[in-house]
Amino acid sequence: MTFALLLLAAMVLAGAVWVVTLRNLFRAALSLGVVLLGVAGLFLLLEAEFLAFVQILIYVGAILTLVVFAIMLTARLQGTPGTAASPASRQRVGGALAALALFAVLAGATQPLLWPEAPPAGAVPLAALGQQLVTRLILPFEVISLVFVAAIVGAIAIASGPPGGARPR
Amino acid sequence: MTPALLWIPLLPLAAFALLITCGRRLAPPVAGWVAVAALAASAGATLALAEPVLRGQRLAVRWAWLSAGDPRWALGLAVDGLSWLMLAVVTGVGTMIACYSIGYMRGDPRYPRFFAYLALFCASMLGLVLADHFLLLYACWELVGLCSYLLISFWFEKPAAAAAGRKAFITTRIGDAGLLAGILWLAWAGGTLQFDALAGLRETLSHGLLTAISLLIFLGAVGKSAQVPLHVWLPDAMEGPTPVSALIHAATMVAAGIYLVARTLPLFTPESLQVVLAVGLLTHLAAGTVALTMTDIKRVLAYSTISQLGLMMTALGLGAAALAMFHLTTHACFKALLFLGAGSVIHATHEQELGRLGGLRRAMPWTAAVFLIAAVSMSGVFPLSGFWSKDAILLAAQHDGPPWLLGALLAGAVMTTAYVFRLYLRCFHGAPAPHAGHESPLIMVLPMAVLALGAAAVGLAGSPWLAHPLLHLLGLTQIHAGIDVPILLWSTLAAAAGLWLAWSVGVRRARPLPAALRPLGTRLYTWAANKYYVDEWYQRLIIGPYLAAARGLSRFDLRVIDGAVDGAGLAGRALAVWKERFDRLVVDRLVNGTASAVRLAGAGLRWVQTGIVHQYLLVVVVAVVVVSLVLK
Amino acid sequence: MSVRLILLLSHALFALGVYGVLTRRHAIGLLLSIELILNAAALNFVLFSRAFGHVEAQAFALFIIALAACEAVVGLAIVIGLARHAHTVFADQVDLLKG
Amino acid sequence: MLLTWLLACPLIGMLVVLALPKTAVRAIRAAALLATGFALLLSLELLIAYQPAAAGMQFVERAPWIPPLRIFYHLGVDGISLPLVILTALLGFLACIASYSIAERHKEYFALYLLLEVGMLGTFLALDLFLFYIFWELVLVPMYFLIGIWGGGRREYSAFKFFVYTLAGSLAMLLAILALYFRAHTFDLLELAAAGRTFELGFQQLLFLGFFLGFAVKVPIFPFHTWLPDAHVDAPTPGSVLLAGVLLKMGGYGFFRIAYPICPAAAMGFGGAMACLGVINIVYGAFVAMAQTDFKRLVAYSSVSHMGFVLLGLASLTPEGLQGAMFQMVSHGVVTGAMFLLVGVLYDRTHTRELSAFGGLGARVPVYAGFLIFFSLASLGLPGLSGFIGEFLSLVGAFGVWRWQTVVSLLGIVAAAAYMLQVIQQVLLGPLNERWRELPDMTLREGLSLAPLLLVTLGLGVLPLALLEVQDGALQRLIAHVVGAR
Repeated sequence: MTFALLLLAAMVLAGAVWVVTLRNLFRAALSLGVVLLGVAGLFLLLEAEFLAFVQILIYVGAILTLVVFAIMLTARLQGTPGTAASPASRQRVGGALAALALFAVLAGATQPLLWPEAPPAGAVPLAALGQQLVTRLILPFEVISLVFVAAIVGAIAIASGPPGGARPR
Repeated sequence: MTPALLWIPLLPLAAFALLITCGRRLAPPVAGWVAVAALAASAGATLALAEPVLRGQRLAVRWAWLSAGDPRWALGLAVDGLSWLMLAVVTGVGTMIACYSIGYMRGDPRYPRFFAYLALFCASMLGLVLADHFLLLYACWELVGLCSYLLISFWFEKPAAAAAGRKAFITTRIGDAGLLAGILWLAWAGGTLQFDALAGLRETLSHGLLTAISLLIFLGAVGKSAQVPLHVWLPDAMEGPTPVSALIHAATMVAAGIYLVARTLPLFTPESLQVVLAVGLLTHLAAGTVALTMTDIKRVLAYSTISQLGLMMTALGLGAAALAMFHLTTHACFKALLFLGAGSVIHATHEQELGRLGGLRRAMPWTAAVFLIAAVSMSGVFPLSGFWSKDAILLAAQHDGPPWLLGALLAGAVMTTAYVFRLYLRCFHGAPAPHAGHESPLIMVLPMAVLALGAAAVGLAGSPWLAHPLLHLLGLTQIHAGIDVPILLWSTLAAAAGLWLAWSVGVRRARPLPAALRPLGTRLYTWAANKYYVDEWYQRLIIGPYLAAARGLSRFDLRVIDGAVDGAGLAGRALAVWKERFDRLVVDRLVNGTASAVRLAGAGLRWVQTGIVHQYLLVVVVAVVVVSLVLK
Repeated sequence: MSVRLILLLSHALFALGVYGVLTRRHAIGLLLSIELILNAAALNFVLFSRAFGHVEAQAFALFIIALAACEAVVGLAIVIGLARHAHTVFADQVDLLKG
Repeated sequence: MLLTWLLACPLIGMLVVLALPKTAVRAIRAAALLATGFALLLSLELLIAYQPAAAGMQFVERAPWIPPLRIFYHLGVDGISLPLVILTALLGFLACIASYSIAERHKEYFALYLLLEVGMLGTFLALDLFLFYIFWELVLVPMYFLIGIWGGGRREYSAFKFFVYTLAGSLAMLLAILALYFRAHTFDLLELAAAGRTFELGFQQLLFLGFFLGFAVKVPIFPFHTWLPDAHVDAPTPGSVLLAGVLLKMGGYGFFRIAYPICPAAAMGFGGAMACLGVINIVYGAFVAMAQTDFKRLVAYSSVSHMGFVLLGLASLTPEGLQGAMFQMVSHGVVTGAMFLLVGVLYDRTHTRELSAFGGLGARVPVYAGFLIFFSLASLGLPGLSGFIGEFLSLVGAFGVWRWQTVVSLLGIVAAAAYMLQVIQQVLLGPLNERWRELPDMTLREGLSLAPLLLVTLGLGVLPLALLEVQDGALQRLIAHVVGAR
């Protein structure tokens, strides 16, 4: 168990580091796939099977595919990596410091807290989750679907552009 | 009886409301008649009150104003002998002046508005006189100031008129601030602001406190009644239409200060009365000398008013409120008359410079006659009104004042006669001036005739012949019984001396001084003719520094306080200055400095607002970390 | 199973995501980093769901995934729009927010 | 539900405006006018149903919002907030009429405008500190855009300055709110007021300072005032009206509702400092106003001066002083709002605000002149108009407690006459400037937006008891609460 945990953790961490450091975007996207798979494994480990499958299906299956698509579509605009396109080092150092500080703050906040070492028996049943989604959580659920519609309409509107040629400013 | 009390100020107020809202739809004379009718009705209501007041009754109404429960803030109107006399003066003189204005203001494009202001002026003055509470008095006090502002700058296209109105308002407001401080102090220390409780405060408040409060109140009176050193607004107020001057000088504005002191006399301690006396006497004499040198008809009259008000203040300083009010009443009649006469002259000749006037007696017989009556009355010639009131003051000075006071007042009397007859003689006698002049219409002459009657006869109400009903009305009990012959002789002598001075020096241009003293005389004359340079000193000592302070603080605000944001700009300017020095471009360094300051400040701000998402985000993350660290 | 360990992991994931957001110039790179942050949050939810036996937490993890999908769609649409409009995909060359 | 409906009126209006196509300018204006008009009617209904004699909050609505943090949707009014709510609704409606002169991007403008009104009303209605803070910050955003997009002059600079200043103040307040929450574990203002009396003095003083910074920027108190002239000058006319008429009052209201009840001992300890700051505001504002050459800037500095009386009255902690401070807030809102409307009327016609560019307009535009003179007089504190009551009561209240401060502030009264008459003289009096020979007088719409303010100013000045009675009970309780904590 612990071994599996450590393995998955290492996988997630390594993938995440690649995502943010690799210069080649295509490879970064593939690293994101590694992270997502690792997180799905962690979900499994935490006895949330349904979520694990959703994670793989939607994230890896849909979102990542979409991202890769976009990368390929805009590939001609990327320019050759490593020429003028590298970020200012000041921002990189500052970003690293800020991220580290944030990590320290978060860890400092959560680590000293008392956590239940023995989890309650039995995982959350899928049926209960479904039940909750259509009863108590019906409002957020519906709102999410509204967001979906809005996102789709918006995406079409943005990406299709105005009907008559050049867009204003 | 109570309703009549309310109607007195409300009727002119209603006339004001009517005229200001739909005055332009009324035909011009109608607007004037509305005001006259309202004032006359007020005068009628005042007369209706005469009977109970003469019996010594005190009528009052009262209503809650600033607080439902606290009786301190319940306002009220009340009428007693003192305020009844003022009511009579204001409504009587006011009606006459309004009547006269119907003719005088004919053809003015803002005719209805003039009468609206006039009605409001009288309404606020009536409210002031009727007020039974310091707060209501202060409110009407300020309204009176406002109306004087509106009326003095009525012909606001003339920059001088606009400036004069402002000067009047601000100068009197300095006094008002003192009055307000006195009221605040009284409210806090005495716990009451009602006039009928003032006498009781004499026992409860300490001597020093009373002195301080009474002096603050007196400061208000100094401003309103144009006493030294706040007298500067009154001569300038001549820029307004002449009926307005008449109203201000006779019935409404300046009388308010005298009335205030008379009303609050219970609060004055001997020390503060000394101050009142000193200020009054100084004003009386100084303004008299200035009046002797002025060459503008209205300015002579203005300084004569200041001088006469000084005389009233002197009487108040002697503690003789009744005598001051008596003189105020007679003064209201003859001074209104003098102004209306002067207005008649100006109306006919469009000229108010003495040097270009003369010999109008033939063209304007009525005006000349009433002017003469007023002048004689003012000179205190037996037995016209002015004699009785001035004599009473002289008598009081002899009895209650220091020995030199009588002499000083007699000197003032000489000056009074001198300047008023100098005015009369140079206007109406001598060689006719190029301005033909014609008699004024009936609507203007009639009010003058009525006032002339008053100027001649009103004083009898305070004379021993009729057993002093006026002074009894004012609550004076110990009155000198008969006519005091030495004083009568003295004052007649003073009038004669004044007349001789006016004739020989004012008209014949004789030189009374021996040659040795002539340079001194010339210098004194120059000083007086320049009003002792008071305006210039104020400009240098108060207005100039005030404006400089305003500008300085404004710069301070812009530079120093705002410097938190524009600090970069300041630093940039310093840098630019250094750079200029090196480059020896001395000429335009300021221009360049300012430019680069602006540019640098802009650059500084633009650096913060880059528009680049990354930098915004970095700030957000750092802020989150810092806040969470701080909160731990 | 250590709650603390997984928490640390999710914090690290979050911080890495933030680092990516701060340093990535490419708009799609930004999107990828944001996905990391969202995953860190989802992981926390699932962890707490397991640790305390809450159903809602899992539901919210589900919502996060759904929102991530939306975000990806809109984000990519913007990227494509930008590419067409401004001819750049580098976020720091886009300063439409500048005052 | 009355209060919720009051909040909902502008909110619904905003949604309707957003739903309308942006070319339907007339419909957008009508929707905004209707929304603000309904809000005004509801606020008047509030006034009618309000019972001055009853103690405590009225029309209270309380529903859990974020239960774990004990945050409630908690609304209510008492004698302190009711006058300000009505003032907000009134000015919101009249400034909406004045907004007809906005010439571009109507849809965005009116949506933001209505959002602003929601924020302002909410600030005065909220009885939950968290809710209060949200409304407080909500006001900031639309105002920033109103200045930044529809303003004039250096509008970006001014909007940015306004935003940064206020946000900095709000952060100090946020810290105080958090500290308070971790101490008392509630956001309920009434519970906090009860708990506040038990805090030790040092903690109270820290809290007071935090709140003070937040409110001082809004009031604004010297030396945090320099955003005000810039923001006022560059904001569009309705923005200036609301800025001066309502936003400044939010700071004063904060002292009444939050700082004083929660930190009573500290409030009494800082009384002298507050009074001194008040006097500095009065005199400094009046002096600086005198030196201004821009009409709007002058009115802005006169606001600084007038708000000083609020501080002075507040610091006195006497019934008269508090009454005066509240009265001054309402009166200043009405009078200065009208002054800004008047400046706007002139600016719309002449496109300049330089005082020396005018002259002699009194003969050309008599109706405008009448309005300008009227409100200038109200502003300089002429008895019979509302400005006098507030100033006088503040002074009466403060005189017994802070003698010298009060006496010095009389200087401000004299100076007020000086600068206000300066305005009248430069704009209306003197010979007519030939440039404005054809200047048209006020239109009916402009007159309609000013006439109610004129009536209110006159009404409050003649019958001040109408307002004072509404406030009386709440202020008496506040004094008892603060002074009793000693």
